[in-house]
Amino acid sequence: MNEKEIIARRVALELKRGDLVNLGIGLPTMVANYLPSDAGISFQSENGIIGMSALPDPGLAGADLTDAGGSPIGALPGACAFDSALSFALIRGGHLDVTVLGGLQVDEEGQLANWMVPGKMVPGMGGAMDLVSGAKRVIVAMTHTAKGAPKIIKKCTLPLTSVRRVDLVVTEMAVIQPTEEGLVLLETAPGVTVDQVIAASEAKLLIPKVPGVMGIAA
Amino acid sequence: MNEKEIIARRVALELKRGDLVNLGIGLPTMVANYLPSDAGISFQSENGIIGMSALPDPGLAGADLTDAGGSPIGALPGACAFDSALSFALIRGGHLDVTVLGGLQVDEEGQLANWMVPGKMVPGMGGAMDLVSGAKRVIVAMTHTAKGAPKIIKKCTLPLTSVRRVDLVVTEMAVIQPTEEGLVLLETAPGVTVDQVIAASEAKLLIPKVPGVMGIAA
Amino acid sequence: MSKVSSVAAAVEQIPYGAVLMIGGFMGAGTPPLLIDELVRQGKKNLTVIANDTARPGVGIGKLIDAGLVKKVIASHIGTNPQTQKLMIACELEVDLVPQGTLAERVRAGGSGLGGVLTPTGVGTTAGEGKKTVELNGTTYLVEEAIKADIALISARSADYSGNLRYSLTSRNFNPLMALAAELVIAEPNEIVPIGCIEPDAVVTPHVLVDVIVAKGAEK
Amino acid sequence: MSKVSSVAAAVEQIPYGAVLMIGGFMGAGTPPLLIDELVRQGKKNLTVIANDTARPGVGIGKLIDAGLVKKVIASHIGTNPQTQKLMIACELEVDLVPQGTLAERVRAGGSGLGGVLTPTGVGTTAGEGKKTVELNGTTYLVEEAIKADIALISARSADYSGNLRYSLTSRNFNPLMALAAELVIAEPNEIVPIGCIEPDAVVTPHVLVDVIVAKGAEK
Repeated sequence: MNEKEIIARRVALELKRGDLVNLGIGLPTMVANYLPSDAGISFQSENGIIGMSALPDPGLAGADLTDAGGSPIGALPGACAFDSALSFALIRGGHLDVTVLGGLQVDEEGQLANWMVPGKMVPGMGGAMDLVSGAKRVIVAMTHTAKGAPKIIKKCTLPLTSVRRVDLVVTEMAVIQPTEEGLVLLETAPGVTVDQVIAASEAKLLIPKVPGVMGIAA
Repeated sequence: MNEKEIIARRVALELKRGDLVNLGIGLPTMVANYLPSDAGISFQSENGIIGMSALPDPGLAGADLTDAGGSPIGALPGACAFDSALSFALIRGGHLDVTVLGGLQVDEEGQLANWMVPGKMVPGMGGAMDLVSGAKRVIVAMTHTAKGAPKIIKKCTLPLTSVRRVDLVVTEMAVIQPTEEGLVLLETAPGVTVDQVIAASEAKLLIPKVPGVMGIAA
Repeated sequence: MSKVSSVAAAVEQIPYGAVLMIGGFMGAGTPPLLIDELVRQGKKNLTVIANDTARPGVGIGKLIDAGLVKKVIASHIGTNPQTQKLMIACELEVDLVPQGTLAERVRAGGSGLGGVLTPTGVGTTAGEGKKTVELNGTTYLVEEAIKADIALISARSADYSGNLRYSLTSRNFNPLMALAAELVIAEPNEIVPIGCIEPDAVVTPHVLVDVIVAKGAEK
Repeated sequence: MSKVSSVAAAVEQIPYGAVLMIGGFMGAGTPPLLIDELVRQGKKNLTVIANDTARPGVGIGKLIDAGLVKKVIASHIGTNPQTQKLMIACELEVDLVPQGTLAERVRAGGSGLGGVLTPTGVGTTAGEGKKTVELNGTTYLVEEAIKADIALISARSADYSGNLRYSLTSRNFNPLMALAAELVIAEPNEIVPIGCIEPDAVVTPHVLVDVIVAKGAEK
């Protein structure tokens, strides 16, 4: 099981029946693979649909039904389509239960930077700023380090996505909950020690007496 | 021909092919009666439809298709329905070519009061404030006086509907165009003299050398 | 878990003194069964946010007749003499809002916006006491978002998940109010199986609807 | 007078240096014939307001490839390396706007609102230099309305009067942009007789649409 799969399987456990969920492009999209089809979770794509599904077969694509990355998708019974204003009314208005996004940095205040590296990569924020400002729960799904450098740091050096504190950070090494007091190490991945997580993080981590072992969806 | 009919027939001449028009409840609604069916004018009702028509027969009413007064109406081919936000986006956003409204007072600055008489009648502004603020042309259709008292006055004493200067005032006696310089008497009704109009108005009227005679739609 | 509920059970969830948004325009698009049940259960001290109070005996007018309403936020009450009479007698508080502004305030409340900037009402009594913002030489009123505890809306069709579509001028404020309340109770003319409203025809996404009332429902 | 026009004649109306809104999201819902014709006619110095610039060779990406664009106002350019390359070389000005904010700014421009108050972007670079308004202890950015000279939109169906309906995720920014430009040019997949789109299915009212392009049109 590779890093991304560990992360996606753990995030899947956070989603509850009835939730409206937005999965970011890339790693977060994998989360849907680890949910049973009868999980009762609705997925929104910010380009204007609730009820998206994986394309059952490449031959069954339609040009007018795509995900936020422009790839063809399918629709489940009960799917509904809408314009970009309503799509973000749902996101900003507190109707979205969970957003799962990638991250470049998360800091001790729980703030996220995930949309640009000045001078190097300026893709634009797309929907990320609205998603982080507006979703009821924000889950960051990212690798714990990038080329060996910590991504969980004291203070974000990259431009922030939002000043809002995210709710949970899931990496291949740990589950971390940002709180008013700081970053709480909730769980470590199977085979990973608390000391290893601390060593791979620049930010100070608050360690409960007994951190749990990270669950992983079947 | 009664006062209201004279007013409605004159206002009808102001509407051009391709116009989107909103007619207020009451007298303004009568304007539609004096337009040929092939006039190429679209009517909007602010409760959410373009393409309304008179009900062809009382037996053909539907509870879900009403005008802004709650009375059943019909729909023409090409009619479209929308919510109140889009309805007022059309009104406020400059997409409405003409609004025809009743009036209680119009003053020398061309400002209109038409939505309340403090202590006596407080119906609410409904859509009037948006209509007067947003329509490309505002035509006030009203009787020249109320129980003998002038309604075209120096300065509105009733609460304003908008600070915007209206574009035309049509009464049973005259057609008056508010301008930056003041109220210009454009036309007098057949059989009505300039002096009679002046006597029935409190506001100062600017009199061109030869005011026209008021046209009246067939 | 099914969202379908009896009218009675749905209205039992509404506390005395609730802030309600109620769809409709002069009665068209106002949920009839929910209104009658509010009267039957005698839910008092309501604040009603709606376009108008219709006429006595019609739509929201029935709530006024029954003396259940403490405060009305509306654009127009001129067609209901009873509303005006109670207002003048100071037995009913009435807050009048331009219709387009009311629509935007409800939409903003449901969309996570703090409010909108509108030219409507500048320089009139509707602008009194409100913040203004100047942009490019134009003055706009800051019109604040508005929300409610509960929205009562009507629809042409619902599917069992809660997707809604509307009919003609009965649409009016209903889709906006479906965004702007903690609890959304919808009264459709019909309930159809999930998948029977095509995605493009859905106006209100199912995730916004909490309860669907049906005449014969058991609960 | 018919609104139907050939693609070539419609694009001839677009001046060099025009400010264009173009519907679509990663190419889906971007009018394909209008884009190709803009390239064929070599309309230069365009300002493009759109969600994204898709990919090289796709949708708005074709305008970037052809060097026709002077400025882009968009939420995302990460999928188009050519856009990023030109931006870094200072040959293309790029103004990045959060996607939900872009949608609201376009909608506000078309709705006569001066702008909206949004919490999105407060405390980030997206909020730099912008006015703020405090309401009930929350800080909101004042995000100003935006308009265009011309909107190029795609639709699933038009009737001959210009009523439009859209298809699935190709809807995206199209109905918003139809509100917000002086001239609206629509490219539908099909044109049907007036009266053949039921009133409730119309998303963009015909009064907003000035030109309907069709492949075989004479003019």
